[in-house]
Amino acid sequence: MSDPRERIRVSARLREGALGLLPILGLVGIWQAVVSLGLAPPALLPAPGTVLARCLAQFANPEFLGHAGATLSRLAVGFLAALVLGVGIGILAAASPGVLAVVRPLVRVLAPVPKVALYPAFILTLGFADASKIALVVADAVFPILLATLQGAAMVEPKLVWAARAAGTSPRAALLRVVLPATLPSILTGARIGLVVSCIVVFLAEMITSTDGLGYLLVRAARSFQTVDMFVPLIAISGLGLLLNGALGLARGRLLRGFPEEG
Amino acid sequence: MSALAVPRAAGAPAAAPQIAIEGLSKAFRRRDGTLHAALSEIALDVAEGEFVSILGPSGCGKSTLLYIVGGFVAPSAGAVRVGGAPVTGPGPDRGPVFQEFALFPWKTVLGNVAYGLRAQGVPRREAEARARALVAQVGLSGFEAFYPKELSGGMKQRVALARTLAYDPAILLMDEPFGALDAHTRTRLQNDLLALWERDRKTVLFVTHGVDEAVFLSDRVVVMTRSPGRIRAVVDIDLPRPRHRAELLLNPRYQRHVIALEGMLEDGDGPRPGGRP
Amino acid sequence: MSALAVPRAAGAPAAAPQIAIEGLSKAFRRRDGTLHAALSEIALDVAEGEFVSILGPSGCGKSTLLYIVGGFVAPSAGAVRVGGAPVTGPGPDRGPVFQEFALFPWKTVLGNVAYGLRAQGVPRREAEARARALVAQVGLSGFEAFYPKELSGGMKQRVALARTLAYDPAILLMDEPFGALDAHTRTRLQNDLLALWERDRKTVLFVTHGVDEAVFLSDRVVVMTRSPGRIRAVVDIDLPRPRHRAELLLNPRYQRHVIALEGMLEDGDGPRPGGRP
Amino acid sequence: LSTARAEEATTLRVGWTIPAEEAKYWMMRRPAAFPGLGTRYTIEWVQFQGTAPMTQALAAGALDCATQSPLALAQGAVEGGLKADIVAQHVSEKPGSFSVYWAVRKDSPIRTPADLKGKTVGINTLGSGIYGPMALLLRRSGLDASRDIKLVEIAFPLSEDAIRSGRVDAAVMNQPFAARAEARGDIRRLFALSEQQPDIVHILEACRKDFVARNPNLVRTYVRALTAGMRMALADRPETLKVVSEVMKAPVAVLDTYLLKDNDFARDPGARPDFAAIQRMYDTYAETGLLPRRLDAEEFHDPAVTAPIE
Amino acid sequence: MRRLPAGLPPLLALAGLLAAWEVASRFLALDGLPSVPATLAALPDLVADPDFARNLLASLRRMATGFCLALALALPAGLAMGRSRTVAALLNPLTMMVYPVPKAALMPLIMLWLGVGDLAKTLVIVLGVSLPVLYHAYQGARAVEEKMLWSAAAMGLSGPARAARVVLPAALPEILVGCRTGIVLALITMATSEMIARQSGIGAVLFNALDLAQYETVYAIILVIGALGVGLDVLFEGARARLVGWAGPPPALAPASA
Ligand SMILES: Nc1ncnc2c1ncn2[C@@H]1O[C@H](COP(=O)(O)OP(=O)(O)OP(=O)(O)O)[C@@H](O)[C@H]1O
Ligand SMILES: Nc1ncnc2c1ncn2[C@@H]1O[C@H](COP(=O)(O)OP(=O)(O)OP(=O)(O)O)[C@@H](O)[C@H]1O
Ligand SMILES: [Mg+2]
Ligand SMILES: [Mg+2]
Repeated sequence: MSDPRERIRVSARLREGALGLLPILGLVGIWQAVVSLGLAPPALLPAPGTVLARCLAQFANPEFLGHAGATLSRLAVGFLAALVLGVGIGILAAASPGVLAVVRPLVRVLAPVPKVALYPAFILTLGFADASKIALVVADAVFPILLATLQGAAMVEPKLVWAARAAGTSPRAALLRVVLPATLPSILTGARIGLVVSCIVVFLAEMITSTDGLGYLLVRAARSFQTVDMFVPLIAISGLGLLLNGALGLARGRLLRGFPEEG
Repeated sequence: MSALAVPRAAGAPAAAPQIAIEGLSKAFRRRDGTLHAALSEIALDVAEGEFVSILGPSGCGKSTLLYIVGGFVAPSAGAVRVGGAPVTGPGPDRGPVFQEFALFPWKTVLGNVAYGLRAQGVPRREAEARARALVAQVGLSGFEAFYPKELSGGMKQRVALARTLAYDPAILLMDEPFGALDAHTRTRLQNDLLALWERDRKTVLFVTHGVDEAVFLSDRVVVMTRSPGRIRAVVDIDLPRPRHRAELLLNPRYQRHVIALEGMLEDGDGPRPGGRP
Repeated sequence: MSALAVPRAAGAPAAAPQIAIEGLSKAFRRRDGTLHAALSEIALDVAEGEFVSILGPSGCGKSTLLYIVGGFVAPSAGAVRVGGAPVTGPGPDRGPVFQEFALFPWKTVLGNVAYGLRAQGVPRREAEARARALVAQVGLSGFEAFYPKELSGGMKQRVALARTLAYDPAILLMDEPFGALDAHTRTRLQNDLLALWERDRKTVLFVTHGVDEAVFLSDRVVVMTRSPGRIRAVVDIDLPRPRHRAELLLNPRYQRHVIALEGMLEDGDGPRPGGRP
Repeated sequence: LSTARAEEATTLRVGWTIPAEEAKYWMMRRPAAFPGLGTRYTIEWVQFQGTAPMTQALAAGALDCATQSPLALAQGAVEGGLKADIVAQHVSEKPGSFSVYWAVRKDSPIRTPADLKGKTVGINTLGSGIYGPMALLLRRSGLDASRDIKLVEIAFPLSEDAIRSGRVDAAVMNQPFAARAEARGDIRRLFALSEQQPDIVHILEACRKDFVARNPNLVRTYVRALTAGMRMALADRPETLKVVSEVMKAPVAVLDTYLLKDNDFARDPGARPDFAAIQRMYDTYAETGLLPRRLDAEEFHDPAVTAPIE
Repeated sequence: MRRLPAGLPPLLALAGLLAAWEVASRFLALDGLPSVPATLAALPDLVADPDFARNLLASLRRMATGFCLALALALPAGLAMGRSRTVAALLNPLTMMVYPVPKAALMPLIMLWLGVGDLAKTLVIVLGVSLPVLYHAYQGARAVEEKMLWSAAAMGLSGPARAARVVLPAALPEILVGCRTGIVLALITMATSEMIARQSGIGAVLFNALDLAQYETVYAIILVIGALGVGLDVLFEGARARLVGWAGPPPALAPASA
C-alpha cells in the first residue's frame, strides 16, 4: 500500500465504486421522496429507513439466513449447471457443423418456451424440493449463455485455431485451449445475463411452490400484506446481484487479462 | 527473361519430394456467390531439407498457398502431399508463421512461445525454459510477461516466429516472417534462421517481398504471377553455402540473381479480380 | 558516427515548425501497476512541407510517437504542438496510416476509401468517384466491392493508405505504409507518394524499416535508439529533388547515406523492458 | 343508473378469476342481457391468478371491484389498510354441496386424519383460507398442523397427479379437478372442510369503499347486474355451461360432470353474502393465527350496495 | 463424410425432440405432460378459435412495442457503458441491482403506478429484453478496436458521430447476439407478464389452461410459441446475414477441423 502506484489504482477503484453508488443512492432518494410526499400508501411502499432497519435485523436472524442459504444454493447450483451446459454445448456446436445443425433447431424451439409452463411437469417428476427449482433455473439460464457462446465461438479468428492445430493440438484439445479462451469475452457476457435470469427464476420457482427460500418469504409476506417483510428479500436479492456483479467483474479482469478490451 | 532464370517443370527432384504440389487451384467463394480465383494450376516439388522462397506481387496467392500446404484451407482442385501422404489437415510436422501473427491474446509472450511444447506434452518447467531461450534469441528477453496487446508490431512478429520455432516442426511455412522488422533485427534473425536450417536441415517454404532476402536464404526461388497466381519461374540459387551476407554482397552471381528476379517481378501489375477459376 | 550524420538540436528551423515536439516521454502503465517506458525525452521540429522519416529498432517507440502526434495517445511528459497549437486530440489535419491497417470491416474497399470524404460531407457520388480513382492508384481496381476479410495483407495495407490519402490531410502520419508490399508495388507507391508530396507539399512523418526507402523519400531521417526510444541522430538528406530511383542508385551520396544510417542502426540491440521512466 | 350524477364514473375496473364466478362470466360473454352494460357503463375486466394479487390491486387502486376470498380481504384490511365492502357472494359450501376435501390414493394405508402424522400433505397455498379449518380439523385428531405434518404447496390442478405419482401422501381437491379425479376413481376422500364448518364461504365480490362512496349508483348498477347474472346462471344451466366453456376454454362435456350439479359448490340465488358464516370463518382464522386479531365481518357490510339488488 | 441435405438435421432434431417428449409422457404417465398426439389434436381447436388470433395479436403487439422500447433505451446505454469507464461505473451496479428483482414481486407497485393494463406488461417485457441488449452492447462497444476509432477521429468525426458510425457498426455482431437473446426473452416475458394479471394475450390463454389443468392446451400453446420463436428467428437470421455478413471468418477460412 505504500507504493504510490498502488495508491493510484486503489483510489481509481474507489472513485469508480463511489460513482456506482450515486444512482443507487438516487434511487433510494426517489423512494424516500415518494414515501414522504405520500405518493404511495405505506401498505404498498414502506419508507426506506424502515426497510433498512428490518433488513439489518433479519440479516442477523438465523431463520432468515437459512432461507437465504436455500435460495443461494439453488441459485449457485442452477447457474453453474447452466454455465457448464451452455458453454459446453455452445463450443461443441460451434466446432462441429453436425452438432450445430441439431442444436440450432432445438434452441430455436426450446429457448422461447416460457419454462414456467413446464414447471408442473418438473414438480411432478423431480419433486417439490430443490431439484425441480434448479431444473427451472437451468432451463431458463442456459439459453442466454448458449447463444452468447455459439456466436462468440463462431467469431473466433480461425488462424488462432490453425496455429494451435499446427503445434500438435488435437481438434478436441483446440476447443478447450483455443476456442474456449478466445470465446471468453462473449461467454462472460452471456454468463452475466444467465446470472440475472437465474436470480429471477429461482425467486419465481420459490414463489410458485415452496416452503423455504427468499421467494417463499416474499410471497408469504405479500399475501399477508407484511410489506416491510416483503422488501427484505427484495433487498437481499438486489444486494446479491451487486455482490455477484463485483465477483464477475473480478473474474473478468483476471480471465480477460490479455484481451485488448480489458485495458 | 534472364538466362539465370531457370523455369523448372514440376518434375520431381532426385529424391522423393517432401512436399509435392500438383495442379493446385483455389477459388474463394464470395458473399454474393461469385468465385474469386486466387491460385491457378500450381505445381511444385520441394525436397527434404530444401529452402524455397516464394516471391510475387501483393495478392497473388502466396499466403493462400501456404495455408493449403499447412492443411488449413482445402484447395479447389489439385492436391498437396507431404512426405508422400496427402494433406488432410494441420499437423505438427508443418509449422506456420502467419503474416498476421495470430498470437493468443490471453497468453503472455512466454505462454505463447511455450504453447506448442506444452501441447506436445513437454512438462511446464522444461517448456518454459526452452521458450525463455527462444524469446531471448528473438531479442525479447525481459518481455516474457508482456501480453500481445502490449507489444509493438515487430515484437509480435518475433513472438510468432519463436512460437513456431519452439516446437521444432520438420517443415517451416513462413509468411513474411521478417516483414515488420528493422534491418538490423531482420539480418540477425535471417542469420539465426540460416544457422538453424544449416544445422537441422529443415524444409522451409518462405514467403517474402525481399528479393535479396530470398536470394540470400534460398536454394530455389519461386516467382508467381499476379492474381490468380501461377508459377512464372523457378530460379535455382546456385550460391555456395554456408553463406555470409558480407561475402555474398560482393558475389556477382548474387547480384545477377537479384537483378534477374527483380526484373521478373517488374512486369506484374498487381492482382486482377474476378478471374474465372 | 559518420560525418554525414548531422545530429540536430531541437532548435526550430527557419520557419515556425508545423510540428513541434518537446521533451516528450511516454510510459505505459501495465496491469501490475509498473510503468514501461516507451519514449524518452523526444524533441523534434518538423517544418511545413517537410518529409521526415523515422528509423529505429523494432519496439523503440516509433508507432507510439506517431500516436502522440496524432493526438490518439496522451504523452506522460512533454508536449506536441501542431501549427502552433498544442495537440489535445485527433483532427482531420493529421491523417494516420496505421501499421495494423484498422480498416472498417463492415465497409467494402470502396466504402473504406470513401469514408473520410463522406464523413466530411462530400456527396456520395463525388466521394465514390474520388475513392475509385484512389483505389485504382493503389492498384486495386476491380476489388472495390471486396470486404477487408477478403483481401491479402498487402491489399489491406493499400486500402488503408488510400483511405487516408482520400481526405487529403495536411499532415500524413504513416507507420510502415509499404511494409507488406512487394518490391514492385512498393516502388510504384513510393513514386506516387513522392509525386503527391512534391505537388501538394504535405508534411509527412514516415516510419519505416527500409533505410533506402527513408533516404529516397526524406528531407531528414530521424534515427532512434532502442527502447525506451530516444533520438539518436537526425540526418539531413541533401539529395536533389525531384528524385528518381534509378539516378539515385548511382549517386554516391545516396549510397553513403544508406551506409551511414545502416551503421547507426547496427549497434542497437532490440528493446529492453522495464526501463524506468 | 337513472339518476346518475354527472361526476360519476362510467367505467368499472373489475378483477376476476376462474373457476367459479358464473354471474361475472355471464356479464362478460352475454352483455346484451344486462341493461346498460357496454352502453351507459362499461367494465374493464382483468383476470388474475388467485385472490391475493387482486387484494393488492385493490389496495393499489388499480381495481375498483374484484373477487376476494374472505381471508385475503381480511388480511388486506388488517395489514394493508384496505377498506372495502363485500357486495356479493359467488360460491360457498352448504350441507350436501361440494366441500373442499383432502384426498389420498385409493390404496393408501391412510384412513383417518390422525394417520397423516409425519406425512407429506399438499395445500394450494401455505396460509390460504382453507388452512385454518384444516388446522382445526387436524387438531381434533390430535395433530398440530405446523409440526406433525409436512405441508407442501401444490396448486389445485396438480393435486391429483401429485397423489397418484406418490409425490404427496394427501392433497387438497377442489372443483373442477375433483370431479375429474373422481371420474377416474383412483383417489379417496379423507376429510372435508364441511366437517369443521358447514357453510364456508369461498369467494366474494368486494368493492373499494372510496370507490363506492364516489360512485354509489355505478356500484349499485354493477351489483344489480351481478344479482341478475347469478339468477340467469342458475336458471339456464345449458347456456351457463356454454358461457363457462367460452370463458375457461374447457369442453362442455367436462363442465357437465359437475357444474351447477349436486357435487358443485353452493350458490345463493340472490348472490347474497352470508356475513354470519364469514364471521365464523374470521373467528377460526383468528384462533389459528392466520389473522392477528378478531375481525368484525360487519366492517365490510354496506347494505346500500349489497346483493341482492333487484 | 457424406453431405446430408441441409434441411435434414433440423428435421431430425425436431423429430428427436418430439420422440423424447412422447417417451417421457408415456413413461411418466402424468397429466402434467400430455402425449404428442393429444397435444397435436388440441392444436386445431386452439388455432381455429377467433379469440386466439385476437389474443396472439395483442401479445405480439405488446412484444413489438416492448422490444423496440428496450432497444431504444438499452442500446445507447450499453454502447455508452462500453466506451466510457465513467458511464460503466455509474450504471453497472445499478443495473445489476435492478435486474435480478423479480417483477412479479413488484406487481403491487407496478399496478399502483401503471395499472394492470398494457403499460405494466410492456414494462416487464422492456426489462426482459433490455437485459441482454444492454450487456451485449456493452461488451461489443468495449471490444471495438481502438485504432478504428482513431481513424474515424482523424477524419474529423465527432464523438457522437463516431458512436453512430463506428462503435455501432463495429459492435453490431455482438449487439445482434443481444437482440437474439432479447427475442427469446421477449417471447418468454410476453407470456409470463400475463401470469398474474390477465386481460388478453397468449399468456393469458396459457396460464388459464394451466390453472385448469388443461395440459393439452398448455402444450399446444407451447408449440405455438415455439413456432413463433422459430419464425422470428428465421426472420432475424435473415436480417443478421444482411447486416453483419462482413463479420466473422469467411466460410472458406472457418476452422476446418476444430
Ligand atoms: N476469404 C477470401 N474471399 C475472397 N477472396 C479472398 C479471400 N482470401 C483471399 N482472397 C483473395 O485471394 C487472393 C490471394 O490472397 P493471398 O492472401 O493469398 O495473397 P498474398 O499473395 O499473400 O498477398 P500479400 O503479399 O499481399 O499478402 C487475393 O486476391 C485476395 O483478394
Ligand atoms: N499498451 C501497452 N502497454 C505496455 N507497453 C506497450 C504498450 N504499447 C506499446 N508498448 C511498448 O512500447 C514500446 C514501443 O512500442 P511501439 O509500438 O511504439 O514500437 P515501434 O517502434 O512501433 O516498433 P515496431 O517497429 O516493432 O512497430 C514497446 O516496447 C512496447 O512493448
Ligand atoms: Mg499474404
Ligand atoms: Mg510500430
